[in-house]
Order: sequence, then C-alpha cells, then structure tokens
Amino acid sequence: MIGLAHYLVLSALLFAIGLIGIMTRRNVLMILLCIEIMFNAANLAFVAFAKAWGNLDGQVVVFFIITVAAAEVTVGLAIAILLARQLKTLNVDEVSFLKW
Amino acid sequence: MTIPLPWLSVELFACAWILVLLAADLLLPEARKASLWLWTLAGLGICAILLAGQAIAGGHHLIQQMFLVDPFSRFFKALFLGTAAVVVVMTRPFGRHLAGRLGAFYLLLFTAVLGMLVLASVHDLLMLFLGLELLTFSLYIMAAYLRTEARSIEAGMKYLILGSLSSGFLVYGMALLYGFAGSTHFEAIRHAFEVGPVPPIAVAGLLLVMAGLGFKIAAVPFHLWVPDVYEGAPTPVVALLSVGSKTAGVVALTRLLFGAAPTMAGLWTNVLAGLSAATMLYGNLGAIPQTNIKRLLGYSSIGHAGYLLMGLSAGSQSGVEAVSFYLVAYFVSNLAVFLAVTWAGEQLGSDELEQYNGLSKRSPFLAAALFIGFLSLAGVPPLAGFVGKLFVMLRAVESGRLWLVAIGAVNVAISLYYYLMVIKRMYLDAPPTSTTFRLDRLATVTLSLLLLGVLWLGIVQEPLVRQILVSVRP
Amino acid sequence: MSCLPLLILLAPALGAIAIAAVGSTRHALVRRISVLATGLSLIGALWAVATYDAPTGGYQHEVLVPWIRSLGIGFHLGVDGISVVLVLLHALCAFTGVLISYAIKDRVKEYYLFYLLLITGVFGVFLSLDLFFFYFFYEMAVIPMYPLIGIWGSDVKEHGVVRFSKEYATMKLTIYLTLGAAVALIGLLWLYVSSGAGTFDIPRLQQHFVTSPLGMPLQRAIFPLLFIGFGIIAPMWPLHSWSPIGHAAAPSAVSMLHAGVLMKLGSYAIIRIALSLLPEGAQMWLPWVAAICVMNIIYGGFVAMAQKDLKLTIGYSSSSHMGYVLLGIACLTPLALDGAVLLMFAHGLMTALAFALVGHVYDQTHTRYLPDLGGLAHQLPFIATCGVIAAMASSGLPGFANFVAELLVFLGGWDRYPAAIVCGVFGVVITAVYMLRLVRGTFFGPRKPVFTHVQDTRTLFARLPYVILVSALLFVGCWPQPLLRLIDASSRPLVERIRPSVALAKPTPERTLRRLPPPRPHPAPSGRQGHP
Amino acid sequence: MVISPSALGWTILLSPLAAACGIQLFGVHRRRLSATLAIGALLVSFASTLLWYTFSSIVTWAVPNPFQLPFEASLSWISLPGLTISFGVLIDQLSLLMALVVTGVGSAIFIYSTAYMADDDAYSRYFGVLSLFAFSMLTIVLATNWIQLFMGWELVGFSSYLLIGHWYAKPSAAEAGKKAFMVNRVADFGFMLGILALWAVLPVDRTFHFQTLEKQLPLLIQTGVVSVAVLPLIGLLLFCGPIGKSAQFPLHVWLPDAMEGPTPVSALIHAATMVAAGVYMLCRTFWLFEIVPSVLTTITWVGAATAFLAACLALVEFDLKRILAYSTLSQLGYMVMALGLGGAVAGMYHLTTHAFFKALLFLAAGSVIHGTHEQDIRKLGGLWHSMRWTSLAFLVGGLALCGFPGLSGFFSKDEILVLAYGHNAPAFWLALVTAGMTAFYTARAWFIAFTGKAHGHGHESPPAMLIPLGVLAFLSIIAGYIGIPHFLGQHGEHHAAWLVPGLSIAVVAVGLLLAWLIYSRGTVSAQQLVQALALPYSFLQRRYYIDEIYMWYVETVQQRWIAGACAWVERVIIIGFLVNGTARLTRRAGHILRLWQTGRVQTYVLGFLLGIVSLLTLALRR
Repeated sequence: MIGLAHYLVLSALLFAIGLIGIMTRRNVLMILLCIEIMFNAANLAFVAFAKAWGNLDGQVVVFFIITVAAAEVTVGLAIAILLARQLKTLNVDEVSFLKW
Repeated sequence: MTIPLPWLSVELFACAWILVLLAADLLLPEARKASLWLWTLAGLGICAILLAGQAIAGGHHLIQQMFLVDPFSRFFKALFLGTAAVVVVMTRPFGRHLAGRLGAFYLLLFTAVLGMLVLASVHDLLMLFLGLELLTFSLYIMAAYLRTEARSIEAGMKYLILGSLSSGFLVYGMALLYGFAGSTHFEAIRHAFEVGPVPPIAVAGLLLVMAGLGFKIAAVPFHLWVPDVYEGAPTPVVALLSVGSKTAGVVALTRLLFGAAPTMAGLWTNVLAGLSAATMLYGNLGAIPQTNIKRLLGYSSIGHAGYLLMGLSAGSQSGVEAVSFYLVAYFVSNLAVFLAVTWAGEQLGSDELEQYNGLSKRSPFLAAALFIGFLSLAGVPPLAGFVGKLFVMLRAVESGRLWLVAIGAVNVAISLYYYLMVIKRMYLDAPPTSTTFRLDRLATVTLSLLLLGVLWLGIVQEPLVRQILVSVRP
Repeated sequence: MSCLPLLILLAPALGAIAIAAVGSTRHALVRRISVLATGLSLIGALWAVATYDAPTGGYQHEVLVPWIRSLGIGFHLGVDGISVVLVLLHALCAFTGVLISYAIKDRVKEYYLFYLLLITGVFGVFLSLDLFFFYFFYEMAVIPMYPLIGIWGSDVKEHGVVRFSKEYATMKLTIYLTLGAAVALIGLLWLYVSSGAGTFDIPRLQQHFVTSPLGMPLQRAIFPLLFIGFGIIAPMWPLHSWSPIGHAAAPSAVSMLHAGVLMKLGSYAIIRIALSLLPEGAQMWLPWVAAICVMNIIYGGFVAMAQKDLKLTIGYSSSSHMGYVLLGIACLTPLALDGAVLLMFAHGLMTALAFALVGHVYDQTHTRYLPDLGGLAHQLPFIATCGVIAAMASSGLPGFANFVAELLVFLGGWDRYPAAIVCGVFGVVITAVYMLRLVRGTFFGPRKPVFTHVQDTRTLFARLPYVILVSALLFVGCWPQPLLRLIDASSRPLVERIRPSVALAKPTPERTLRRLPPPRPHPAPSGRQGHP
Repeated sequence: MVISPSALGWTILLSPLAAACGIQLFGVHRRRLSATLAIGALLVSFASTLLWYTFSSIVTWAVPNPFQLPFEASLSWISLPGLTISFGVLIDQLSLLMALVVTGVGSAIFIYSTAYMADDDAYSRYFGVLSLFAFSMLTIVLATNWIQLFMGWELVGFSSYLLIGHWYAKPSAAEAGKKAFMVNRVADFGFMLGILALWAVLPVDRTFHFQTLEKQLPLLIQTGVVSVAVLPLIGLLLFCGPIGKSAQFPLHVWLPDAMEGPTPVSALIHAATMVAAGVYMLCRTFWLFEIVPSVLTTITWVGAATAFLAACLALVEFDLKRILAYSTLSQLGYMVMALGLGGAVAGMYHLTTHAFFKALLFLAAGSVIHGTHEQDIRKLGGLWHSMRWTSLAFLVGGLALCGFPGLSGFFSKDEILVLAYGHNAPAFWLALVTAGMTAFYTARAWFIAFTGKAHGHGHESPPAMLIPLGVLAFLSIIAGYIGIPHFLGQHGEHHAAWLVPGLSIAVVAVGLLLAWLIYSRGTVSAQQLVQALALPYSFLQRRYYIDEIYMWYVETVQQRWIAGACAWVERVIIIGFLVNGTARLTRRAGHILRLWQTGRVQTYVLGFLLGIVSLLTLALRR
C-alpha cells in the first residue's frame, strides 16, 4: 500500500534532485528547470498531505504554486534572454563580475 | 460572500492603479511619460489616504481569515507607501537610465508595493507566499532593469536564482507545516503547535519557512545575494530592496512567528539569536574592505538585519515594538542615504568610493546628508538609529542574551569604522575635481525631510513610541 | 523646575543651529555666535555654582520632562555639588576654547558647528540625571571629535616623519571611545533591566536601590562593565592609548576640550553611575582599580618622559594625572573623592591651558618636536610665562588647584591604599621631570634664529583665554573652599551610602582622647635644648 | 591708632605677596616701580617684624599684653569634616628671629640688587620673583601647620627655580634651575610622605597644626594610642625635606650649580634664607624629632658628613661663588648636626650668624663680579687695591666664617662644637677638622683673589651695593653679642671648659697659617701639593663623582632605560600589538569573510543549503 510516507519520500527526493541540479548545472535554463522540480516537490507534498488530511486546502495551494512557478520561469527566461543577448552566454559561472 | 471593501480598499486601489499606470504607459505619448512619476506618487498618496481612513483599532480577518487588517499591518503599510514614495523621488535623477521604460518601472514599483501591502496583512501561509512572490518578482525584473548593463543583468540573474531557491524552500516548508497542521492558516498552525506533540517535520517546516523569509531579510547564511545584487541593481531598486523588501520580510516573519508559532518561541528565539549574531558580524566585518558604496551598503544592510533579528529574538511583544522602531529609524536613515547615493552616483558618474573623495567641498549638503545618514545607521545619538539600536539591545538584555548584546555593541563600533571611512573620504580627502553640484528642489526637500525625521526620531521618540505601542500587536 | 540647566545646555545647541543657518563665508559672525553661546553657558554655569545650596545638597536646579514614558525615560537635568563643578570646568574650557579657535582659518563654519555640538554633548552628560540621556549625550560628545581632529588636526611627526597620521588618530579615538561606550551600554541596560524599577532616572534608581538593593553577584558583574566602558574615556591603563595620540593630532582648542573635559566624562560617569548605583560591586573591585591607577600614574609618567612631541608629552601626562582621579575614586573616602573631583576640575583647566599654549607655539613655529624648539621665551614672553605656570600647576605646585586636589587624594587615600598613595606621590616627582624638561626645551636656552618671525599674543583679547584659565587655577588653588564645599556636599553622602562603615570604622581612641587635658598656653616651642 | 597683633602679623606675611602681584600686574614694563614695590613691601615686612618684636618684649602698657608670644592668627583654608587646614601666622621667638633675618637680610639684598641688576632686561621679573620668594619664605617661617609649611616650602623652591634660571638664555642656568627644582622634588617626595604619615598616625581628630601636635603627641604616645614604632620612619621621611632644601649630603648637588643665578639671589636664597629653611623646619618641629633619638643620630651624621665633605670640595674649587656655595653647604651641615645633637638653639644661632656673614660674603663676591666681570679666583688678584670696601667686607665675612675669635661665627660655631663635644665625640672631631678646613679655604680665596698682583682692574661698586655690605658686616661682627640664644630661650648655660674654644681657635689658626704659607708666602707650592695629592685632588675636583652618578641615573637609567622601556611597551605592545593588532584582526576578518562572496551563484546556493542543513541539524538534534 502506498501511503503518505512514500509520497513524502518521493517529494523529498525530488527536492533533493532539484537542489543538486541547481548546484551542479551551469546553464541558467537547467537551473530554472531544477527550481521547477523543487516547486513540484513541494506540490507533491502538498497534495499528499491534502489527501492525508482529507481537505482541499493543500490542493488549492498547489494551483497557486503552479501559477507562481510559471510566472517565475517567465521572468527567468526573460533574464536568460538578456544574458544571452548581452553577455553571449548562459553559463552562470561566466557571469560573476560582482563579487567580494 | 461579500468583499469587505473598506478593509481591502488600499490593496484594491493599488491593483486598480496598477491598471491605470499600465494604461497610462500605453496611451500617453512618449513626451508626456515623464510625468508618470507624478501618477505614481498620486497613487501612493491615495493609498495613504485610504489607509488613514481605516483608522479603527482591532483586527479584521478577511478573505477566509487569510488576511488580517489590524493596526500592526496599517503601521507597516504606511511605512511601505512612504518607502515607495521616496523611491519614486529617487527615480527622478535616475530616470535617464530608464528612458522609454519608465512607465513599466513605476508599474513594477506598484506591484512591489502591493506585494508588501499584502505581506503586512498575512495570516495564512498561502497569502504569505503570494505576497512574497508578488514583491520578489517585481524586484527580479527591476534589479535587471538596466538591460544593457552586464552588472544589472547579473544582479537580476543572481537574485532570481537565489530568490527562487529560497521560494522553493519556503514552499516546501509550507508543505511540511500544512502536513503538520492540516491547514495553511496561522491560527490552525498555532493551534496544532499548542496542542502538540510537535513532530520534527513541523519544526523543519517552520525553519524552512523562516529561511525563506530570512532570505528577504538578508540574514546570514541566506544573505549571499545581497552584496552582488546591491552593487549591480539600479540604485532606487536597491533602496526598495534594502528598506521595503527587508521590512516586509521582518513583518511577515513577525506575523508568522507570533501568529503561528508562539509556543515554539523557545526554539525560534534561539535560532534567531544565533542568526542575528552571525548576521551582524558578517555584515559589518564584510563591509570593511569594500570600495563600492552600494556594495558597502549591501553589507551594512546585512548588519542591520542582524539587529532586527536580535529584537525579534527577544520573543516578546516589546521586542517587536523595538524592532518596529528600528525599522522606522532604518527607513528614514537608509532612504536618506540611498537618495543621496543616487544623486551622488549620477553626478559623480560612479558608485566607487574613490569618487566620494572631497564630496563635502563639491556638494556640502549631499555630504552632510550622507554624514548624518551614516551616523544614524551606525547608531550615534542624537539620531534615529541610535534609539533603534538602544531599544533592540534593551529587549535583548531583557531576554537574558547578554552575549548577543555584547556582539551587537561591538558591531556598533565596527560599523562606525567603515561608515567613518566613507565620511573620511568625503570630509578629509581632497576632491579629484573642484566642480560643484547641487540637488534639485524635489530631492532637496525630500532629503531634508528625511534628515529631519532622522533627527526628530533621535530626539523626540515619544510620539512614535506611543504609536507603536498602540499599533504593534503581532 | 529651573531653567538654568536648559540655558547651559541649549545655548551651545542653539548656537550650532544658528551657525548651520549662517552663510559659510561669514566667519566673523560664526565666531561671534560661538562666543555668545558659550559665554551664555559660562554665565549659567557660574550662576549655578553660585546658587547651589551646599547645606541642602542633593540634586538642584532640576528639570524633569517625561520623555519616553513606557520605558521610564525622562529628560531629567540637574546638578549636584560634583557635577556643578564639572559644568563650570566645561563652561570655562568651552569658552576659552572658542576664543582659542580664532586661530582656525579654514572651513570655519563647519569647525564651529562641530565644536558647539561637542560642547553641547559634554554639557548634556554633566547635566543629565537620566541614564538614557546620559548615554545619549556621552555618545554625542564623542562623534564630533572625528571631523574635528580629522579635518583640522595635524599629524604627529618625528624628525619630520609622520609617526601617527591624524586620520589614524581620529579613527582610533572615535572607535575606541565608541567601543567603550558600547561596553558601558551593556552595563547600563543590564542595570536597568535587573533593577526592576523600570526607570532610567538616576535619583529614582538610587532610591530604589536603597529599599531593594541589587543582588551581590549582579553588582559584581555589572560594575566592571561600567567601569571599563567609562574607564576607557578616563583613560584607564592599558586602554588609554587612544588619548595621547588623539590629543596630539587634534587642533589645540579641541585638545583643550578633549583632555580638559572629555576625559572627565569617564571618571564622572564612574562616580555618578557605577559608584552610586553599584556600591557593593564597587567595593569588591576598587582595590584592583587602585592597582590600575598606579600603573596609570607611574607608567603614564614614564612614557610621557620618553616623548619628544610636546602634545604627546602632555597627552601622556594627562593619562598619568587621570590616574590620580581614578585613585581618588577608588579610595572611596569622602576626602579622596573630593580630591578626585577637584582634580578633575584642576587638571581640566591646567591641561586646557597647556594645550592652548602648545597650540600657539605650533601655530607660530610649525613644529612641536622638542629638539627643534628652544629659547622661545625671548619671542614669546607671555606664552612662556603661562607655560611655566602650566608646568608648575601640573607638577602640583601649591597655589594651584592641582596641589589642593592631589593633597586631598593623598590624605583621603592614605588609610585605604598607602602603597598606591606612595606611588602617587612619586608620580608627582615624575611629572616634574618631564614638565620641567618641556619648559626647558621649549622656552629656555639661547634665542634661535629660525624663530625670528614668531609672534607672541599681542592683544588683550588674544590673551583673554590664557588669563581666564590661569586665574581660575590660581583662584581655586588659593581658595579651594567654595568649590570643595559644593563637592563635599555631594561626595560625602555618596561615600557614606556606599561605606556605611566608614563613619563607624574608627575604633576606641575617642575615649582616650577625651581624657586629654584641655589646651593651655604653651611655652615657646623652640626652647628645648639638650638631651633627656 | 591701635595696631592689632594679627594685623601686624599678616602684614609681615602678605606685603611681599602684594608686591609680587602688583609687579606682575602693573610693573612688567616699569623698572623703577617694580623695584620700589618690592623693596618697599619687604621693608614694611621688616618694620612689622621689628614692631612685633619690640611690642612683644617691651610693651607693658597693656595687661595682658596683646603681643604675647607665642601668638597665632589663622584663617581656615580648607575645612571639611575630618580635615581642617588653616593658613596663618604663628609668631613666637623662633619665627620672629627667622622673620627678622629673612626680612632684614632680604631688605639689604633687595637694595643691593637695584644696582647689581641695573643693566638687566628682566629687571621687573627679577623683583617680582624676589618678592614672591620673600612671601614664600615668610610662609614657611610663620607657618602654623605642616601643610602651610609645605606650601611655602614648594613655593620657595619654585622661586629659586625661576631665579637660578633668571638668565634662561644661558643653557647652564636653565639646566641649573631645573636641577635645583628636581633635586628638591625628590626630597619633597619623602617630606610629603612624612607629612601624610604623621597626619595619619593620629587615630582621630587628625591635624597638621604644630601647636596641637606638639601638645598631643607625647600624651598619645604615653597612652599608647600612637605607636612609637612608626615614629622613626616618619622622622626620617620628614628629614628628607631638609636634606633637599638645606642641601645635605647626598642631595647637595644642586646648590653649587645654583650659583648660575644672579649673585644677590645666591646671597639671599642659596646662602642666607631658603637653604636654612630645612634647619628652621627641624627647629620648628623639634618636639617631634626629640621623641626619636635614632633619627637624631642620623641627622647628626648627615650634618657632620655634609659639613666635612663640602669643606673638602671647597678646598679645590676656583670659582669664587662656588667656594662660597660649598662653604654654605658645610655650614648648613653644622647647623643640621647641631639639631641632631639636640641643639635647636645652637642651630638657630648659627643659622642667624651664618645668614649675616654668608650674605655678606656673597654680596662682596657679587660686588667683585660686578666690578670685574670675573669670578674665577685664578684670574683675580689684588682686589684689595682696587676695591677696598668690598675687600674689607669680604675680610669681615671671611673671618666670621672661619670662626675668628670675637666675630659672630666664632660664638655660634662654638656652641655647636661644645654640644658635639658633650654628646658625640667622633662628630666633634670631624667638626673640628672641618673648622680648620673652613679657615683654610676661606683664607685661600682671600689670598688668591684679594691680595697679590692685580689682574686687570676692577672698579669699586656703587653705594647701593656698598651700604648693604656695611650693614651686613656690622651685623656679622655684633651678632655674637646681642643675646640670640637668650632670646630663643636658652638660659645660663656656661661653657664648662675652655678646651673646646681653645681647640677651635687652634685649628682655625692652623688653617689660616697653612693658607698663608701656601697662597701668600709661597713657602709650599700649591702646584706641587696638587701633584703630590693627584688622586684625592682629582677625586675632589670631580666632586666625588656624585654628579656623574646622578647624571648617569637620570639620563641613562631613568630616561633611556625605564622611560624608554615604558615607551617601547606603549608603542610596540599596547599600540602596535594590542590595539592596532585588534584593528588589523578585525579588518583581516572582513577580508577573509568576504571571500565567501565568490560571485558564483552556485557557491551561494551551497551556502544557503549548508545554512539550512546546519539549522535543521541543530534544531532537530534533540
């Protein structure tokens, strides 16, 4: 029987994948994707908990999160375009003029 | 369900005004767009009037209890509106960099204000998330607004990635809290904490949400975006970041901790105290070697975050009152500094500290403003910052954390050091050129008012203290 | 309610505001405003001294305006016998300092603005009877030092090589003092919180502690915080190194206030707060304090002896002499405390005089380096006369207030710490060594041709500050009773509250004495000859 | 007009002060005015003293006589609970005599100065400081308590400092003034401690007041309230004062150097009055020293040693003023020795006669210097011919100094020798030898400088200088006959034997004879004598190397080692290491911390993550 724990473990794994992805990938787009994965991990947890609690609050939240995440990606892509245009790169390591 | 209009009037009007600005930006001929700042100011003014119209004590829960309008939120909403107004004034000298896209800038400013207004009233995790994202998205775009400048883009990118990361943690923490309490509503969560038992998952959730907000406040170790973004982003945006966004973060954190987890105070006061110590030390020590004024202010704003956390770590009503005073003091002092820095940046052509050499000879007023602003930030009487720090430390002593107060006290001296290093440049060193410049009337008046506020709060604290006493009930 | 403290405090503050409003080129007007402002304060201070009712004692001329009610903070001004004397000292130094500052020609408006702010802050400390405002003014007095030294100061040179730059000096001073203030602040807040009285008001706290004294461990823990925090500005060994360098780099009028008054803030704060609010804690720590004082006196004296820069020498001598003040405080007897307060007054005037003189010499010769100077008594007879006077006052010559004060410290402390007093008396010898060397090296010796252009103070107006300081020193030195009466009226109750045992400590001999025959006419005292 | 005793007493004390203030305020550029003020004031003082003396001894018209000795009038100077210090005038036989000497000799010297200093630029300053000195000295003389005495004590030191350094342009003068002040300061260190300790010895009702102490101390000791054990220490500490002020061995070094000052100053301050203040102080407080015989022994030996060692130094000196300075030292040694032997009266007696003849000698020397601008006796000679009056005065003074029978010095020195003979035989023989040496070096100076061939030509001095010489010569002759010991209260003690005066006359005669043989007849060559005694001679010439030792201490030990070490600690350890080190550490911390800010987003993410992980770990550990 697949229970709450399983969902949560899956969610945690997703979250970890997202995190590791952010840390290991250099490409802005990949990083944005990984962030999406993190959001989705949260979404999964919400849904699982909603199921467990038997109310819809969590599922409502998920909708909001999806919307926000979409907006986030939009902004992210816009900035990625700027990067590509102005700096001719999408590699975040190369964008480190500001430091110390 | 009816929409309780009077209690939402400010937010609703802000939404409406965003549309108005959008329309104006689209419809107005290019030549007339310069007047958009007036439209923005007018919008903020009307918001303020509407806010004043809500002058009724007690809390009002709206939108399924998710939204709480009470004196506490009103107090900070007023502060946010003020911040935005000053930022608008800052965009005046900065305008040429934004040529052609001013309308959208004001639009984004207004959305950011809306986000902050929402944050002041949050009483639900979902609302918290929405308000926060609304504010942050606007800031992402504004940070990268100078789209031909690599530094601005880089600032936007870094802010975006780290902001999203923190949102990710926040959301995940919210999920855990929801899992614990079965609701995202603060009351429910509080109830769950009160009833107990508290599983680790709930603690983790609380900590993750705190981390997400810590990112806004710029608490170590969630502060790492701050120096880079401050250095790269347009100066008015930095002002908004450092005053508005930070205040919003503190307010939201206060709402969360006192509204949803008062019984967990034993945990989070210690966490906040630890963060506070690290934040003060990191921010103030890191500021010492800086050579760029905006970067320096970034580090300094980290330091201030530490003091704010110190006040919150007292875990008491009076601690929040102290933090509120600190925020107001920080509001006047820091905005004065940023207004001056915006002007100086325009006139000197750079934000590098070298350019500030001999500023007191080139523009005595500007130098004096920076002088007073810096000293207030450092916490020197008779200026506002001093009283703020004193209150915060007092509450920390009350909570028995003398070690934290000791670190705070030492940091006063450290921060004074790097502020004085700037003052030394302005007053002691020889200017590179002898050309002088003046501020326009709007800036002069605004700056004077802010400085007057700095002095006034430093000397006559009672009115504000009384206001805080009646308002601040987190 | 009395408006006297308000007059004293607000005159310089309003002067500063007026100067801020004046055009930056109107130097004469700026100077006149400053003279007027400090003159009003001086009149107020004299009036306060004259009208302080010593037999009644306690705090007088009080002003109390509730300020932050929720925290028990009130704008409470007032003077007791100790602070009224220090107010007078500060008023004298401030007024003469403003006159001495006529030598400043660069950025006059800003200079006087900062100078008056500094003056206001110091007045505030001496007048405040509320911990919050005490600290408020204390910090406020520190900060203007930064620009004052940084802009108008001068580097400390040796053989023409910069040894300490003025930037270094001023930064060190400001940071050091702020750090000290911060340490003291912790103590103050802790005191406030643990008192449970919910008030920052010093008299009310004193009363509160009479009925419900603070626990011993707390007192012992808080006292060092206050003592070190305020001791830094006193300046207490080994936390003194900001002060001589700061003195040396500062323009002369600022050194006057700095060494003359600012350092007294520390010792005053120790008396007013640490002693009066933490009596038992004080009793435990004071023997250590006495040991530190000895280091101050002896070590400071020897370091002063090794200096070749006039201002550095005087700077170290100040830190040495403040050792006597702290020693007087540490002894915790009425006489020693009277002496300590009077020494604050005397040393303030003396050192202000010394710095004013060095300032003149430096303005004229552009050097303060002892080997470069010499024979200036030829060109500067008036300054040289005052220089000898200052040196003698410093070495405790009778007739100057310093003598009386040091004598009182010695007398008062003899029973408590005889060893420390012996060191103190020895310190007077050390003082004489370097002061005489200074006078000898600067003023005496053959006329030097490089100094032909050097000019003495010519007008009566230019001499006025020196005359005021010298007369005050002499007046108090010859007739200390009026001031001592005031000081004693406040220091005695203070000490007796701290050491209720002092009055009773002396054992039996009274009974023996009573058996002595009454005095009767006595034969000539010298008529004894020969051995028994 | 009714003259009240206290008004008269205060006049003695305050009129020189008024003159000093007047000169400082109005007379800075008015030479005549300042001289007039100074002399007038001192004469007023002198007259008042005389009047006091006269009234106290003669007036019988009022019963009781208001001018009854001892008389005291005082003002409260400091009056605090537990501490009363008054400032006043105490007039008794002792202080009257001393005040007469100070004002009388002082007046003569003041008048002398008008001529001697006539060409000086700083004429007004000179008289101002002289008046200040007179006031300070009278403060000591009339002091009613220890503190007042100490104040006068310090003030005379200060005036002496100013007067020695009067010609401050001369480095040697400036240094000499400094040295005098410093040496006295060192001595006063002990003196002050003594005063403090004496004050503290009383358990209650502490006082500095002489008369009260004199009455109470013996009683307190009897009742055991005051322990006798501490008194010797106090006595020794108090004796430090006279060691410095009266230039006793080993703090005598400042007095010869003090001859850099104008000669009238040397006469007044460094011969007649100020240096005698130590002796006066011992007399004034003799009731204290009487109680502690051990201290008296020390005093005796210090005095005897000073007398002898200084006389030795005078043997080889060529500077006229310095010869006199050494002889002053030697005579002060006599006085101190007398005190140590319990002879306060003898000491005071010798003090008085010494004041007369030594002032006379100095003024005569001054006259010589004024006339010839030379003070090295080798370059002088035959002055008898060119400066007859001066030479005569010198002769009278010199003979009185030697103790020539019939002159004042003979009587007073005889008192001391008798005393020594009775109480301390070794001291007596030492003193006797010293007396012979005194005769020798005085005669040596006389023969070299005043007789023989004339070098160059001096001119006789003006009457303003000669008249004081005459007055003092007169006093030097008669002072032995006017009953000073009687006035001081010594009654009917006759010399038991002729042995002591006989011996004394004999050694004086031997001394004079030797000097005559060597320096006048040339029977024995001085040159050969020096060669024969080369080692002791150079030892004496270098003044026992005491100056060198002190110089080494001051310059090397104190200045270079101690002060240098402190300065090093200050500069390197406190400033360099502790303070700047902390500052550096703070700055370095800033530099290191900001390295976290690598500029790479992923480092930041890592930091973020680590922060959360550690938070969670800490929070969930339990």
